[in-house]
Amino acid sequence: MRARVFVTLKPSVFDPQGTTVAEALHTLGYSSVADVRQGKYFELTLDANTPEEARRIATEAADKLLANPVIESYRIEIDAAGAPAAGAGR
Amino acid sequence: MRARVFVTLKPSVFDPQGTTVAEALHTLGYSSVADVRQGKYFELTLDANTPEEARRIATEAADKLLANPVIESYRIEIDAAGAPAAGAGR
Amino acid sequence: MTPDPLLLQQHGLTRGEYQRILEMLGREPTLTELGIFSVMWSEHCSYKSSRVHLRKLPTTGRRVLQGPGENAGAVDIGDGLAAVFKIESHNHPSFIEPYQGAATGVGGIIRDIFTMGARPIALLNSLRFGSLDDPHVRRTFAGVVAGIAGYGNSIGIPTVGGEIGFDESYTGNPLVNVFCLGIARADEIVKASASGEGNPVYYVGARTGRDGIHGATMASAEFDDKSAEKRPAVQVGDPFMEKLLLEACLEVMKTGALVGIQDMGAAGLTCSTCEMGARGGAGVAIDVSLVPQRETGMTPYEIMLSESQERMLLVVTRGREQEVERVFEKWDLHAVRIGEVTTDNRLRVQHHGEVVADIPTAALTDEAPLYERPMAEPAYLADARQLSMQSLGRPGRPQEIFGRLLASPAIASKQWVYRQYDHMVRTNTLVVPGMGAGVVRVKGTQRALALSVDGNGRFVYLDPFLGAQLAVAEAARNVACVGGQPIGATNCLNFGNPERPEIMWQFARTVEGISAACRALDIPITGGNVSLYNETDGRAVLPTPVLGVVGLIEEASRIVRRAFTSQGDAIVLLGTGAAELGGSEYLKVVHGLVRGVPPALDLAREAALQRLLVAAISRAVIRSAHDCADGGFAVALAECCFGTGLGAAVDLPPVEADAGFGPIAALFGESASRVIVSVEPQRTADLLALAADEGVPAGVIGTVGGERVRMRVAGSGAIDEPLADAERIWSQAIGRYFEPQRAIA
Amino acid sequence: MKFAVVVFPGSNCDHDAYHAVKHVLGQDAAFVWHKETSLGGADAVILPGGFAHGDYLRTGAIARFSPVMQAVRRFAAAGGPVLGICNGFQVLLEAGLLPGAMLRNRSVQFQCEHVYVRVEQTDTPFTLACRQGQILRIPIAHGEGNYYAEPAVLEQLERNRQVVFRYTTVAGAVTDDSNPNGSINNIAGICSEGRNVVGLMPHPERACELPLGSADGLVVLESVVKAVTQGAVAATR
Ligand SMILES: Nc1ncnc2c1ncn2[C@@H]1O[C@H](COP(=O)(O)OP(=O)(O)O)[C@@H](O)[C@H]1O
Ligand SMILES: [Mg+2]
Repeated sequence: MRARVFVTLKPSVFDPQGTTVAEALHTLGYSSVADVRQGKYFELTLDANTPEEARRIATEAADKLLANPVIESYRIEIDAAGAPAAGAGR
Repeated sequence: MRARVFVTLKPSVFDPQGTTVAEALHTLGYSSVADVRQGKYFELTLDANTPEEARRIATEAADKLLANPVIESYRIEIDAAGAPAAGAGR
Repeated sequence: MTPDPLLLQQHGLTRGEYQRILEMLGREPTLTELGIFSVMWSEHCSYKSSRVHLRKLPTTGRRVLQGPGENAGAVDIGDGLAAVFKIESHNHPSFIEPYQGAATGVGGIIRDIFTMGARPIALLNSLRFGSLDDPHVRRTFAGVVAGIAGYGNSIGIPTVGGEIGFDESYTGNPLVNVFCLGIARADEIVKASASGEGNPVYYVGARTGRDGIHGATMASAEFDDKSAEKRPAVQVGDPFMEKLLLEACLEVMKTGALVGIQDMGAAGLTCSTCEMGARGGAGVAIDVSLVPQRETGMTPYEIMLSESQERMLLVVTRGREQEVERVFEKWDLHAVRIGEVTTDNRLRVQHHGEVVADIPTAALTDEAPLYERPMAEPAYLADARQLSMQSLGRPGRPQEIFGRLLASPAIASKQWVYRQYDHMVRTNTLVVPGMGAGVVRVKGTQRALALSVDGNGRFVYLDPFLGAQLAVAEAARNVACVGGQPIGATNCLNFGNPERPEIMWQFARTVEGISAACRALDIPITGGNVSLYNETDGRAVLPTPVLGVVGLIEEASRIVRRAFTSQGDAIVLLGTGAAELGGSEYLKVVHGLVRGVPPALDLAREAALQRLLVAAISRAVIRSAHDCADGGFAVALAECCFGTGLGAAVDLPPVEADAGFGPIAALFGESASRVIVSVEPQRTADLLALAADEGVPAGVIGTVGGERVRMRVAGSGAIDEPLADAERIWSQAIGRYFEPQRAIA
Repeated sequence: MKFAVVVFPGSNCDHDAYHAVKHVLGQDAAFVWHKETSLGGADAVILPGGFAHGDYLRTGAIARFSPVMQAVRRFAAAGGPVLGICNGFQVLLEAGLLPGAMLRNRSVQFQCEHVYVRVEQTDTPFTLACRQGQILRIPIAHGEGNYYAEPAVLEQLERNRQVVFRYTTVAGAVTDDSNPNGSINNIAGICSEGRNVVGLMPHPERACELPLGSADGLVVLESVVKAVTQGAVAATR
């Protein structure tokens, strides 16, 4: 089973990387991009029997390790099929 | 409109960060986590009229800047509502 | 039998070479064996085109503890210590993926140093790119710098110097050469050889993946459509793993249980096994199914050829395995026994008990093909060496030229670059980047080491023999300018396709030039690296030898830097200028030309100049020293002022040149063997006397102080500019190309 | 007195800290491997700079789980002086021994250079020997030193005088130009409520000998020697 964890800086926290990306996109002529926020993305391959169990493990992992609650929040998606989630784009 | 871009290392590319995170999770007792891959996650707030236009801009941004095609691949989700979507993209 | 031509081509082997393989084995090679021969007989591993020439280099000297042939060279620096150093290129990988290519280049050279039993204490790099006006070049440049920083910083080895050059010929082929220096006890240098029948062979470090398996060796019946997706050529560096390996290996060496060690660099497991066997006059038998693997279903072929980073091969004394294993466990590394040393001088590879390769190690090393490739003087030379002053039009205004040169990326401050490098970690750095040759103290002694890497592709393009000598002279002079006595050198030779006779000619003349200069200056070459096939679409890079020179400073407290220190000091010019604008930065920037003949070099006079510098600095006669290189005297003088708040006023002796170019030549010509020093007025006579003893021309040309940089030539005003203005141009030029910030992590 | 210099896998300024306390200050010092559960009777603890666990995931994120951190926590709770330098500061933040978090430098680049910091408080064991408002020239070397704390936490830090070092100009002015990384309120270093745990991004151990460009950092280490030998600070064992 696969869990996907998205970690982003809280909205109130300044994001130097996102800001840099936004500036670079503006320089490249993409003025329609108003804002960019950069975060982290984790794909966990898990040995779990149910999606619920997978979510529980991923949540604990995020709470303890993957996210820093002072500045970050996270979101979890469970992919029971286990197919590679990203990388399918191209 | 919001575009979410997930950038991950191609499956065959070594991911030292993910490996280290997986080892840390094992040390913390999460032996059911078989593997971790770490990627980047971008939220672009866009000024676009249609989801198609948003996707086009995000794709160009990913090709030119957000992803390194030599080692990374990416996936894009468009969220027309602009609210952080949960669950699968469109 | 006739081999499949496609298979041979994919393995980069000629028919003749294949024939030799058949003779050596007495049978047809297996696919794994073909792969092994292919990488070991590649230019990169066998030096088949260059070896006959490299033999000419002087490699011995009273301080040399280890010349070429091991992972790195070593020289005696006193106090029972050795300086272990080498330079390595990572050009091609850095073009494909700048960050990872440069990062893994740093990782590779660091492994070469610590496998010798030395603790790495300093890094330098020499970089070449196309024009920064090209956005793609900017990305490459930023990526390479970030990659060097990313790896070196996190492993905790300071980057204390380097150099960067620009020329269109490097656009599709940047050069990334990395130098590393370490310190070992002279009597504890570790060799990369396997010996002692039955001694176990261990594998330690990162698991093996399909990364780095050479594109040319990829196709075969076993590979499928998805090959491209499965086998990226790009290797990803893991500096954290390397840091663990570094500490663990140095600790293992202290146990005395180690027989030999080598890192798995180019050609990975193949190269390390057969080279260790060949050096130790032994054989090595391994079972690749025991190799820790990152991916499933890897074939023996893939395991043997993988270039996954951060892996080491060790031979351990039988019976002492546990001591070694325990150290690795401490560092959370798992050392795996994959085979043993044999007496039959063969490399024998098994896979789940089945023999997949069985080759005499000598066939892969000493008996690998050697070529005396044809050489021919390049056709471009006759014309390119012509430079007529008349054709340049009326000489421009020196002040305006001065500004343009200060803004030229080759000359401008590299702070944008070295600010990203941790240059202070380990608390040894006495001279930081931007202040001359890098200087690191040797803790526990009074001594320090001065390090410089230099090379000028334009000079070598216009005259390889002379250009190479100038590179040696410049690197050694930079070291002497901080007070270092040059005691050893390493070199990285970056050239185009050796199968073209003109390239081979450039190469051979370059090696002769390095040899001549190293002999005259008494600097042995203890190792180096050759990088050939640096070309895109049939256009080669400028022939670019990079020299890395190590200088010994007996009294670390006596060093000087490039910067002026005191208002009112006398400015003395050592050496003399001539009408030498050939190959200069001035010609390139102002006229867009790479032409003429490079500045003349009198090696005896250069040696005298360097002796003078070392003597004057060790006796505390001078307070600063800086050599005149790119941009000539004018740029060098300005650099002496930058960062100090002290201006200068000088009057230069005249230089005779055609068409009214005298002042231009005096200010911007790049005549060799010239150094600007500052000296307390009362000590001027001492300096001039020392100079006279050595026969070095020397004259007081001006004074330190004021808020302007003022230069006259033979009494008439040429440049008069506020120091702050000049400094602003110089310090902001490179950063300007990157505004707003485009570096994406 | 005796210093413990904690070594995490990936620490790389451990030898520098050791050299400064042992060879420059002439005090006793010992490395403590991160798997140890005791600090070996040290009077003060240094968490050195570097890239613990490669700084993978986040700086300090994995190191905080090392066994030795239990001992550091106990030592700190008992009032013992703890200094986190650069990566060590980041570990202290992740471990919750100091409040706040680190963001990427606003330049989005690693930066190695000398900066000026002003000593804001002299009642911590690591600033005892400083003058209030003293300006120190000390190098930084980090990619993530952009200190952040939520508004309420920040207010509390300032109110409790827990901001120990601030980036300033050479003349001591707090300006945006003198802020190398974008840290909130120009914060370069802070202390715990109990004042015995101090973290800072600049590297005082790199500025202990004049030939290296500055000896201004020595006072930080001298302070704790003074504090310990005068009995002003000690872990209650
Ligand atoms: N790639 C680099 N890495 C580190 N330092 C560099 C690099 N390039 C240039 N520098 C530093 O910038 C300074 C100027 O470089 P250069 O013009 O080659 O100096 P010099 O004329 O003294 O040889 C030197 O002190 C050098 O160490
Ligand atoms: Mg130079």
